[in-house]
Amino acid sequence: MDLEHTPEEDAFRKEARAWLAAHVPADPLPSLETEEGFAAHRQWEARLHADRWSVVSWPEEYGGRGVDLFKWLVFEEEYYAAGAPGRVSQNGINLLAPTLFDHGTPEQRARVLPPMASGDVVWAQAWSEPEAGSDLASLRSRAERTDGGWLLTGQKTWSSRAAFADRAFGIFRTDPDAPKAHQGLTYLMFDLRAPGVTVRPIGRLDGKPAFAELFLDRVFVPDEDVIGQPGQGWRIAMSTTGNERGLTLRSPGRFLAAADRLVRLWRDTADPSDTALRDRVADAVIGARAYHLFTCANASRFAAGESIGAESSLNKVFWSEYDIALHETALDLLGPEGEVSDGDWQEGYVFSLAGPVYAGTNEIQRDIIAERLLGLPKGRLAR
Amino acid sequence: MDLEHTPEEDAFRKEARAWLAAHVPADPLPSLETEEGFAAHRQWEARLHADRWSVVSWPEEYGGRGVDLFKWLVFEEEYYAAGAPGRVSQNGINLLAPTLFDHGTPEQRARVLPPMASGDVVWAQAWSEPEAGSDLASLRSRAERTDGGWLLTGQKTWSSRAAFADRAFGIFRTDPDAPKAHQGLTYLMFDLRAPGVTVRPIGRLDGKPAFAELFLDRVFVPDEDVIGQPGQGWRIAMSTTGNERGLTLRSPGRFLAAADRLVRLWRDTADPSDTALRDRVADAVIGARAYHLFTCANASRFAAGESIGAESSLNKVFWSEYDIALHETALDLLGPEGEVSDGDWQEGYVFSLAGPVYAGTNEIQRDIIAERLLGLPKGRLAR
Amino acid sequence: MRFLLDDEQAEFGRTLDRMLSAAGTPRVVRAWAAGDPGPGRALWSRLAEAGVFALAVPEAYDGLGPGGPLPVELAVAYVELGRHVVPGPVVETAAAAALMADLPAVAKEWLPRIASSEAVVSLRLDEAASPRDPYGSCGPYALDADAADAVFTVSGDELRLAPGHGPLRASADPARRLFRPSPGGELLASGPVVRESAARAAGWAAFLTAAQSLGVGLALLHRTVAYTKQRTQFGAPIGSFQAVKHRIADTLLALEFARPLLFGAALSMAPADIAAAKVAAGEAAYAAARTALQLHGAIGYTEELDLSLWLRKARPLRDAWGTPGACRATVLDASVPAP
Amino acid sequence: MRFLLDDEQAEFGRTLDRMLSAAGTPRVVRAWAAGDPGPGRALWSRLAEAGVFALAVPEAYDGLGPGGPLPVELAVAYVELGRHVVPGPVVETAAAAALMADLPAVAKEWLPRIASSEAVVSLRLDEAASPRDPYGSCGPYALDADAADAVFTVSGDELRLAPGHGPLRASADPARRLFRPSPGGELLASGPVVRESAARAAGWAAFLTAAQSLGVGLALLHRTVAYTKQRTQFGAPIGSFQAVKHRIADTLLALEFARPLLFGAALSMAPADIAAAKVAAGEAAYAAARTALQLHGAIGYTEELDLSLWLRKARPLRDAWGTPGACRATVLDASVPAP
Repeated sequence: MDLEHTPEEDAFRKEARAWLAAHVPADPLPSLETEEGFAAHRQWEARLHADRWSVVSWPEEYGGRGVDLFKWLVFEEEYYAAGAPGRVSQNGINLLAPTLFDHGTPEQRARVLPPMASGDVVWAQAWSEPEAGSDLASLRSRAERTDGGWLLTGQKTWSSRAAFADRAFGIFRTDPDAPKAHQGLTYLMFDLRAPGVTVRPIGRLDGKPAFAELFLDRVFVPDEDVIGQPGQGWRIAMSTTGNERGLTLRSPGRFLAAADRLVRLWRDTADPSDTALRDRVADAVIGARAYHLFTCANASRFAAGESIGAESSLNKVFWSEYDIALHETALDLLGPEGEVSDGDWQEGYVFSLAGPVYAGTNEIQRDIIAERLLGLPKGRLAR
Repeated sequence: MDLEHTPEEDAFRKEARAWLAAHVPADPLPSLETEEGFAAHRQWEARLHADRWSVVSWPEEYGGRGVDLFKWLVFEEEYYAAGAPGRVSQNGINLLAPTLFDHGTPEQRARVLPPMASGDVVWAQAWSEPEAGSDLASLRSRAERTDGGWLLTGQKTWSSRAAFADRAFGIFRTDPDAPKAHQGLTYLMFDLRAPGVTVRPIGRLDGKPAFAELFLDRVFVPDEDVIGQPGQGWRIAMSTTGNERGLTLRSPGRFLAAADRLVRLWRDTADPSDTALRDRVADAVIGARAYHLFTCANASRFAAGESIGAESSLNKVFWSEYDIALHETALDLLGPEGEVSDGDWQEGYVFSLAGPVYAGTNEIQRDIIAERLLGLPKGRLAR
Repeated sequence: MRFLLDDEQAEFGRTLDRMLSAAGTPRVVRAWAAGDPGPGRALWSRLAEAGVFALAVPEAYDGLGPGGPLPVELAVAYVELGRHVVPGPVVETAAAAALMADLPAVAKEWLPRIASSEAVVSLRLDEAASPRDPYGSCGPYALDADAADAVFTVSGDELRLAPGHGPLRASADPARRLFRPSPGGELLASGPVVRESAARAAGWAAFLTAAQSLGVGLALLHRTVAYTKQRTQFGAPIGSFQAVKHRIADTLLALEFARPLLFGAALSMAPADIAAAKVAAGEAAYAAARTALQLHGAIGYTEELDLSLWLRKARPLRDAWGTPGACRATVLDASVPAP
Repeated sequence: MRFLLDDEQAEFGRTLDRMLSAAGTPRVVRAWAAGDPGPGRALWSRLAEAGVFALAVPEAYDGLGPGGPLPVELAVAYVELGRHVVPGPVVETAAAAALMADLPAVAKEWLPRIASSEAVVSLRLDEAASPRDPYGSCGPYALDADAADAVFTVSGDELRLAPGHGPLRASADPARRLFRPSPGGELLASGPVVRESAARAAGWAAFLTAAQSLGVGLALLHRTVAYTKQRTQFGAPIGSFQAVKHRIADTLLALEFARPLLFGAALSMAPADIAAAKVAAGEAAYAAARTALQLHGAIGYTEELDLSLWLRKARPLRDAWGTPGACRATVLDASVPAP
């Protein structure tokens, strides 16, 4: 049992650190949830990509460096410690790309991944529908067979990044007669600028258009943009939620850096004898370390050939609640400035508030933890 | 709107305070959950009764002073502020007596209440059964008709005070063929020393026999000890849970005094700049005040002729969780002595731990709050 | 003892509730947040007609209070202002009125105009109270200074009329428009009486903010109850899931135990009682916001839904005119049990 | 990086688990609590045969550690000691062993006997660490002094063998028998090396107590899961109610995020890492006890059920050899981010 890095990992860390020190913008970019900020973040993706830092864990042929999970963790630590910008391409990189690696064709990977890596094509997710939030199996938007492809009709919502993104991916009902709700769904990609697509940006709590509603009226999707077999959409979507993605959706580096920033804020602003605040700052430090080490253990299990399943629900509940607590502490440290909305902590706070809702509400994650990890009986009567 | 006391109330307070100052034992009595302590507390009840302080809210004919809820609240404030002993007769006074006032006959009241008031007869409750904890309607212990009365057979458990008490009350199944589980139950009183009764004391977490198992084998109960009509036991038991009893089960005076003791402990032992502990002590003060004022509001509603129902569930959840938090704070203030088991705080802590379980678990109370106070739908699928 | 609103007080609350429901405050709030105070000022006039601001003004200056402000009625009113997220410096205007009670020259000029809502005013305190700020209420900003007819500032023992203000600093709640008052300005009063008056004003501000918080929390709770009754997932209303029920039950619990603290504070206006009410109402309303957000899911996270008007207000009110930490300290300062 | 137990370490834990399951520790604990250490001492001998105490002793003194104690293996073992509530001064004996590593004369006399469990020893530190006690671990009592073959005390820079002890002070966990060591006694060592050794021993004690806590918490969780699967109320196993599920899920979550902190501390043995593990494991185990008590209902509240043996241990362990407050302070002391 060890936490040692190999000489290669240390060299990789050094290289990443040097590159980031030389390239991370001195001033923070504008919020990526604004048009101006989105463009600036897209440029940053191109800059990362030019030196092969945008998707380090991908194979080299798609723009990556083919590094393993441990080096990815190292990169993430350095990336966030350097105060580098948020990743506008994260929906594509974290959600679509793993699906393509597992279920896509070589042609799809060759066509889709390089422009994703360079930021030329930014992807939005299109999972939810107005009547299907947590209950994803009740999706209604449909894809109907047409010559050489499919026609999408329906409505998607809470599509993150869709206000300014280029393309989107999601699952659609292709067989309305399938015996069960989660059958007859198909995973596909479509163009947000295609005829028949109407994008209506939605302002989140702070007014920034972090997501959008998509109205789809017979939007043509060629067969080449279907991932896996038609009718297998549910299985494909689920198969990548419990694997590495559960681990990589929020990197520990992100929280280690945030906890460091919080400690700095505490030293700069707080009365060190105020133990009530001190304890909360300490809990943020402890939580970041716990999350980092928990991830190291799971990465070690992957490296040893094991897989994780429902454990990713532990991960999700932990980071989402941790993130809110950390930001609440920061706002309390800021005092009267905590209310002012134009700082990094405030933007991070608003962002964190969504954590317990998306990617499966924490209520559902706790059901999964209890039922699948501990074998408690499936719910029957609530009382 | 006011919180003023009348001159009569002030005079009553003064009288109670003077009496308590003169009579409260200088040294704490031994724990009432021991045989020695039980006897000492019974003597204390007799002392209270001798000067008509044991049941101030009862009519004079039964040993009380006929005071209203406001004066009862005043008495409780003075009682606990004076550091007077816990009430060994509380099961009888708080649970059985209200039932007798509402549903008993004049004969029963005349026979049962005076020796209850004097501590000559100490009552235990006998509600739960091994298979029926929260789900009281599933009781199995039965009472069978016999000449001039009933024969009790079955098993009761978690019978508080039963290790040393004289008599007990509970509900028993008299009609096993009743169409619904909560029908066919009868409320009755029985003698813990009667033939056929076996009392097996059970040690609670700290080993003290705070409750007992009762094994009942054809225990004779005369008709005169049935309260209300046979078959009406469930309705009678429930009718007194939502009324004043919800308010009087834990008097605010008790928590006001406990919070004062906690503040004193904090001033004596803590570093006043330790804001983490200070905040918890402050929350105990705030909570005691909130509980006191909440009770004043409800007492005012009673006085104005209103009744409260499911609101008593708010009360139950609040005081039970408050009591634990207060004692946890005290133990933390005590430092290494917090672990030592022979102090008042430690006894109070163990006692408090049972709060969220008995008198309807807090899980059930929260269901009641959500369904009856806010109209949320009765539980169906847990997911 | 009758620790209940009397019929007149209860009816006053219901009247305001009806009036504000009919007024459609969300539209007014959105205009206010966008820098158009017109609809808000019109609403203030109607509140003034209902007597809301006059409650904070003594009879001698065209108000309703025989001596000073009327705390119970003000609490009733401010719960409703919170329930309907009425925009503007509602707390600051009433606190300024309380500040002026012992400053006759200032009172004569301003109190009648405050009572009628002819004057909407804001307030900033600096070292307001002696020996220390008991609620942690001193801060750099004056709320809604751009829409106010006057901004009063207290620094040390000087009361001044601010000569202007700095640029807008956006709050997490866009309907709370923050400005730093410009330094200096006309000296309206000075001396120990200003310091004492400012300490009293800070108490009123904390108290009324607690009332506003309670109203915000109650509105969040009731919107969440309504939503979870009708929103269906997995074939059942989400309000039938026990996890949802229990979270809502805890939200109600915290609000219902904050309420008596508020009215208890109204009866004594003692700093420790105000501080207790401020902590409890502020934390309960913020918890209600977290619950509302979680149980509405993504739709709760949008500014489009009117829910956001309450959601965004809960946290700033938790800290405005009294932080939880400072208030807890004040609770204990007063709590010296007999030895 | 391979932040996983290797096969041998994992098998060591499983072996202890099997051995202790077969040993029926509840009976042993009850005897210990009643003042009969016989069955406990017999169990200690079997643990010594399995190598548990030798892990804390360097090879030079008949132990297993090449240099000093073996932290990963000790963590594995002490999780199992906690899981099976093994009674006695398990932490104190290992911490005393760590204390002696740099005190050759003492080591030579005691370490071989500790490794073999011929000597069961207790320990009390007073001003153990310099400049301050980083875990809040100094206290007046020596655990299980009556059953121990020796009680070591450190005061300032003096290590002594206590000449006796005061009367039993009952703990909330009767299996934790507390005694004040008598003052004075044979001086075994003195000087700065004692102070340094004591600080190191305090770290080991905090670390091993964290491991024990984690084991206690895991046992409480698994007993609660088993109970809620079979206990039926309202016609369904109570483990099917969502409120029960979520509380259990939160319990698992806290324990599973304390576990990597424990093994992370094993790899560094840095005070801040130990402190982090101590807070997390202690709080998680105490929360597991609260959950277990609530979900077992009244039956959980009895001393008759073996569950009580774990329930009563969780809170004392949360504070023993490291209070949450002191440990949080130590976490921050080490956390000085680069400017």
